[in-house]
Amino acid sequence: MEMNDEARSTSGGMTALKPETVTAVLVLLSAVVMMLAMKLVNPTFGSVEQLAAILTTSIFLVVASYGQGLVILLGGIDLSIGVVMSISGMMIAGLTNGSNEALFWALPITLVTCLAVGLISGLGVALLKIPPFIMTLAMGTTFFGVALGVTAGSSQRTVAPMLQSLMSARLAGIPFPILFILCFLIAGSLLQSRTAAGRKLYAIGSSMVAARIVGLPVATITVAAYAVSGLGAGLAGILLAGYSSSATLDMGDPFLMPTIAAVVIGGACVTGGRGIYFGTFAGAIFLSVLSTIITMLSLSQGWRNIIQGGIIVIALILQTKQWYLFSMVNRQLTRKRPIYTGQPQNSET
Amino acid sequence: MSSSGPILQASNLIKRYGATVALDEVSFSLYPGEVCGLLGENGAGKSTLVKILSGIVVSDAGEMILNRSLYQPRTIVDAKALGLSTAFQELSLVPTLSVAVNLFLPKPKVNALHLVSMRSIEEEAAAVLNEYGIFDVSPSAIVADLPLGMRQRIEIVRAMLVKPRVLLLDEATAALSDREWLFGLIAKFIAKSASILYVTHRLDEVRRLCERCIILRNGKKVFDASTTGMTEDEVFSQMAGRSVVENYPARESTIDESAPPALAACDLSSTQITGVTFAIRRGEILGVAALEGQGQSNLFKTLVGLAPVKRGHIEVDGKKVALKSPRAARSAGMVLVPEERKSEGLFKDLSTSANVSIPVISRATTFDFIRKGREQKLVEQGAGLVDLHRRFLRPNIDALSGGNQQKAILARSLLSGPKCLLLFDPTRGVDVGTKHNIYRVIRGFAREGGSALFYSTELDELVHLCDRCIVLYRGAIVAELRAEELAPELLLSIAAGHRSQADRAWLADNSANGVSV
Amino acid sequence: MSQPIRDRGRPLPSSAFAGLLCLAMYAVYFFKTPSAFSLTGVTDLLNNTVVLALAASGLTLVILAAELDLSSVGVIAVTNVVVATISTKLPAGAFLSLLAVCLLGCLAGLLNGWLVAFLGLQSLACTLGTMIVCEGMALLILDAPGGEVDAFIMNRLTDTFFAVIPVALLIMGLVVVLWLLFRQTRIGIAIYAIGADPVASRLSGLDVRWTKLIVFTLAGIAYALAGYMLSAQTGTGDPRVSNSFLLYAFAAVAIGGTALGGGRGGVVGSVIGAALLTVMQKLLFALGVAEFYTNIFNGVVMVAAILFGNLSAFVALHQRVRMAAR
Amino acid sequence: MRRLQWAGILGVVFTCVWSVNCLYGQSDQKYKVFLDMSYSGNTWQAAAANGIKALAGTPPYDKLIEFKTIISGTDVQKQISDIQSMVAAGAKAIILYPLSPTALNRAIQQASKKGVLVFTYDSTVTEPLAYNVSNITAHYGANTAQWMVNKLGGKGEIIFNHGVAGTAVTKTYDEQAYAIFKKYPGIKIVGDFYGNWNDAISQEEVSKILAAHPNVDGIWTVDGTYGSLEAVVKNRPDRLVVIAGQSNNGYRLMMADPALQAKGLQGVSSSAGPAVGGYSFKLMMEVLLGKKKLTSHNVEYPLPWVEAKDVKVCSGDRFEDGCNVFPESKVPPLFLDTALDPKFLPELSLDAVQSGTPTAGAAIQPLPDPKYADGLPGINCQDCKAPADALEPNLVTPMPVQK
Repeated sequence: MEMNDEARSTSGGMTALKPETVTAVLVLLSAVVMMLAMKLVNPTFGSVEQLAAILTTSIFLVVASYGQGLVILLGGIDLSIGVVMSISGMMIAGLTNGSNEALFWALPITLVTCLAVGLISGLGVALLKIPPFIMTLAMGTTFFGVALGVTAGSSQRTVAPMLQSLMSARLAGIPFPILFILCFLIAGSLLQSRTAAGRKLYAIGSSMVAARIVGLPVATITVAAYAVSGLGAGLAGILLAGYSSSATLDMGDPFLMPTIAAVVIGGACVTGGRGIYFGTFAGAIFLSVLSTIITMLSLSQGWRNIIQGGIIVIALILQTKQWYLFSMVNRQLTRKRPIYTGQPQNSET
Repeated sequence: MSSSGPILQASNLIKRYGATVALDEVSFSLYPGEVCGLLGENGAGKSTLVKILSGIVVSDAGEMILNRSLYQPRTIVDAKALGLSTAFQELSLVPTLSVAVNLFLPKPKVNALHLVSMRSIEEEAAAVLNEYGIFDVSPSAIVADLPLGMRQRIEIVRAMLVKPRVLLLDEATAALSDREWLFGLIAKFIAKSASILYVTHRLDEVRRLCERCIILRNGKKVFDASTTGMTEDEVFSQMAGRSVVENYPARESTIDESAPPALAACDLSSTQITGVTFAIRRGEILGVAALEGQGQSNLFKTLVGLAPVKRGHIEVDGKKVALKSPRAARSAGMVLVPEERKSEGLFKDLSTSANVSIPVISRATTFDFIRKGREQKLVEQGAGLVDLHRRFLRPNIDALSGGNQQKAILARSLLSGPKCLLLFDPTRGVDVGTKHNIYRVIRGFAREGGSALFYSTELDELVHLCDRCIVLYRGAIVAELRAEELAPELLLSIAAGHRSQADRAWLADNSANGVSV
Repeated sequence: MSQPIRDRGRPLPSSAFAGLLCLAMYAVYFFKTPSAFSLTGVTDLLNNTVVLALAASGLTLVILAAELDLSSVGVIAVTNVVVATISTKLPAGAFLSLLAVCLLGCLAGLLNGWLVAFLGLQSLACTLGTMIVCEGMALLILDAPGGEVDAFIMNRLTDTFFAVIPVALLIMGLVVVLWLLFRQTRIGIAIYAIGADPVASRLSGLDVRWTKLIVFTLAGIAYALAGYMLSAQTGTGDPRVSNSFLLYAFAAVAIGGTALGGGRGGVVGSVIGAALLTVMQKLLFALGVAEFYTNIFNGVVMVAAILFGNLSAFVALHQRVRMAAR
Repeated sequence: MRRLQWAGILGVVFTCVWSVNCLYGQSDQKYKVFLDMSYSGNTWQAAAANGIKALAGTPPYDKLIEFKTIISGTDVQKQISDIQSMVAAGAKAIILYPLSPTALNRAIQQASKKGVLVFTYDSTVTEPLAYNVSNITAHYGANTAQWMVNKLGGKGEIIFNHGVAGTAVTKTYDEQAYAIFKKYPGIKIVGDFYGNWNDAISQEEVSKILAAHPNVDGIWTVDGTYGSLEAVVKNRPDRLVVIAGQSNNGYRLMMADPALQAKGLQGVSSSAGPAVGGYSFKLMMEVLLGKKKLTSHNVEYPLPWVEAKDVKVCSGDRFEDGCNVFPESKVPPLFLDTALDPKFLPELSLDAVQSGTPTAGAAIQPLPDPKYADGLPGINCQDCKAPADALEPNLVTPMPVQK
């Protein structure tokens, strides 16, 4: 591992040229490429309206995968996101029940509930040392049971019209959801990469042991991360309810796997410590473009799956190669070699 | 010996990483029965050379000849098969496996059914360990539970086990406190007209073991000859490319007797330590001498709340404190510089500056948002304390050399303004220049009225740096020596349990008269 | 996943606890519904267990090597539909379809292994990809539930062996025995090693990549067998395998005391975990828990099992440290 | 610590034993009847289950049977295991939503051997020992597709919203609908997706397709109809579509809304309704109590068929004198009006199908003789022949294909 420090000094640390950023940009690019390719096949594709539609519908994934990203940054995972989304949707619909006034107390109640679910997961992981996989899975099933007991599984009343109109509103011609995504992206990135708490999160994800020795509030931060994940899922659920103006208990389920995929495609390391929200965002956009494209070429579900899965894998391969090149550029080859860091990246020697 | 040709001959080895030349046309040869030292500051290319020789990386150019045949190892296994084996600095033992299994990896003996019988390999391992003079570890012990030094011994044994013609010892004594054991083995080993390439930072070892030594600087070979008759400074200047005049900083009586001790352990007991009692005054550096596995690591862990206190208590500034966690310890003013830098010290995914500022990052924030400028100031202030060059601050910390990493960790520890530094072997695997640097930092810290608990595997450091020194044996303090009593042989013999507190005076006299023990 | 600072317990206690808990549940279940305490009753129970047990065993290997694998569901779906389509058409369909299925699993595993070990992809993501692809293939082979499974597979494999011992039990026993042998082989040891510390493993001369390739391949085969047993039980093909199955497989592994971080655990625990999860369903039913509470109980029991597992691992650690101390 | 574990185990055992004893209280001579439902979070499933529960609690059944609900989720294996459990628990009759037409056959055989009566609802099994009650045989696909074609005058762009991939229902309906659309060269399917009978997904997908094909004229759905229509209303409010599908209250109200009709909305609400569950249950009970003998094991539940002109808003919370939709204020838009069935299930009220509580004062009314269904091989029978007109509409008269 020893090399000339002079050489090393040029390597991009936490600077603009973070490898994560490059990955994210690359992922976005590949999304664009896919769309261009699609446009060749079918010229009607890729109109402004359609881009708007794609972005609008990607909002749920973009929001929900934020928390997933934070949790994965800690080397954990959150499998309760789908359920939490459903619950929050059900709650906001049930509580507002078509009246705008109700929103003002219904929103906080809903969000707090979702936060609480995440909080419990976090406590289980941080204090009881239960593997995140199991803890969140268990919380998911548990709270699904609770929701089922409360609602008997039947759908909820219409969501407050304000929320509905919000999702279809346009500001200066730009659909509100897109603006929302941008704000969320900026806010999320700032919170994750520019705050002390975020910094500590990275540190803990990077080395739990060192973090404890340095005296970081490991438990607190962990719990917080899961809580935020619950909160994010809750927000996504509210948006989803607003979008589809009603809520069912299974509407969140299709979003769980994509949140994980988005984070990892975005270049995060499932073992923690590495990854930025911009990457997750890119991953989410990538996935929703992909799904649109797959809808466009009308195929049997079998082929749709094969293409979707295949493209995900290809994206990952490209990403890895990019890692490889990038590390060449940064003259960090040795440190990227699996035998020194155990990182899978560019294990070819 | 040189009558017979070289065992290993390397010519014009070149290794580039991107645009960096890590190894630049290095040629050398090893002769049967010799121990050849390989010196150089961190980043001089020692490790790269070791990697090439041991088959981890392939050189970009140049060729090697081992036993008169072309030597092009692609893997570590190749290298071993061809007769060259390596004991690595960053230990290559698998922590969750038993000593026995580790000894025989990658291919432990199998029976007719191609199964590995634990019993038989453990018996075999026991035999091997005895043969190599390791008696105090059971072959079935899990490596992770062993002290670092013991792991290093096993690492070395494993390297020797395959009876190589050439043995690479990379910082073999970094964590080893009883070096005589190794030197004994080396003598036996080279007697069989095999040869050793001995990578180290410790000059005294080179003097003692090596007829010849090679010095690398910035990837180039700058010296290849006998070191006998060279002064340390000459060697250092060869390594550093500048003359390294400084030595251990002079002791100053900065100890504040009036104030209550900054840190005191009262009859402290925890796992592996029993009834430890000591007090560190303000401005005092208290040394800890011990062979590995005498509980020193648990002592340190206990003092920062990483291990639970079983009996007794800890006092800070004369007040009794309960240290439940490192967090509590830190707020009580105690900061640990941990044993295993890589796993316990570094945040490998973070930049150096982030690594330095992390414990105090909240000082550089408004509404928890980090103010780059203020963080930068903090970091530079910290870096200043350990004079870590600012160009190392931007890159990820694991791109730095061991020495600079250690500086960064020191900077981090000092930034949070501790009352008492707990330094666990802070100079391990660090080049000479940085070492002196670290000594100065510690002494400076004491001068400012801080106090330090300092454990080192290098007795010299204890002797020259500490104001007082306690000796741990089997988890208990067996001796406490004042600065003027300190002498390496004495420390060693007490640490090894040969002498008790009783004949301390006698020893002091003898060692004073220079009679070796 | 991230480990606490000195969490290095041996897996045995936690899986042992799972075993005890499992036995307790069995006892209560049989006590509650005596009618189930018959050879057929037990056989049914074990038939329900064996699929999950096989899948979990495969997954365990991967997790031991500190990787993750989501592809199990996909592989099971494919193999299931394949058996349902070919087993009745071929002569000696039972055997040939078994071969075909193993081949499929092997291929899927090789693909995963290659992607992870040689291209260095993150296992979680790329096995998600392969899972989706496999499910797609299943849908191509069979676009709706149907097809039929060879009578031999259907009847023999779900029946008892000479009316004494359920075939499912034999299979699980076989898996356990094979594992106990396998973990003593060099590869077995290597798996634990690379799971615990890939760097050190590479430095001590182990071939991390090949080991991972082997691990994924074996896992693939295990999933394939799981699919085969599923077909035996359902007697038909269904291109959709519920994702809850995947989560249960992971739960079984974790409850069995295998660290999701790798390097610690074993297949025996996972089989026990599978048994526990299966009997838990039955037990909740037997106890007449209202339908939506079953979800809640599921969650709680999982956490409890892990929790006690942790406790015992913790105990084990401290005993060992004490031993090491003297 | 060791002790702690033991404590844990004993704790588990004791709690179990204790709860056993608590639950062993009631064991009188009631029929044990089980409902094995599929995934529980889904509105349709919930409504069906609630209807059945309510009926089970309605006199005289409340006295006659001991009723228990089990959720098998989406896991066939679990459903098999659950059926076995129910048989072991001494079930007299089981009504279930089968997750696979074939996978349960053996479990059902085992049950029948023990004299357990097995009925399915909505989805079917090929096992002749079980009774299928469903309208999968009622040509939904053909009828709705033909209806759309007629409304579109045989030409136009349409979006095809499949249900859940890999299910028998989806396969059957898709076949029929495709067969019809193919007949008319003017009809172009510009986008198709698998909406998983889920309104949120359907809405997302439709709005994406709309963006690419701005002049879509029709949407064919099985479920997720409300979502699909929402997408159109939100993205193209001034030009609506011809649409066929579910019976969500919101959807029916929109269908009947003159303002929307003026913008070109024409809809039919016809998908299988949750009431089929209640119907199947009553039928099963009559068979169980020996009041009826079924001559075939396939019973067809009549296909609901409500067009805009048929929509009639109710005042009360039942479907009386021909009304078939509730005012917006009364129920969620996704509420399935076909959860109620004035003809066969007069016992059920709005509250009953929403919460599963029996309607006060209601008593079970006898059913008329059922209509038996034709066989569809692989769907509700193993080796039978599908009727020749399996792909033809039987409610709508096809318009001529203009060449």
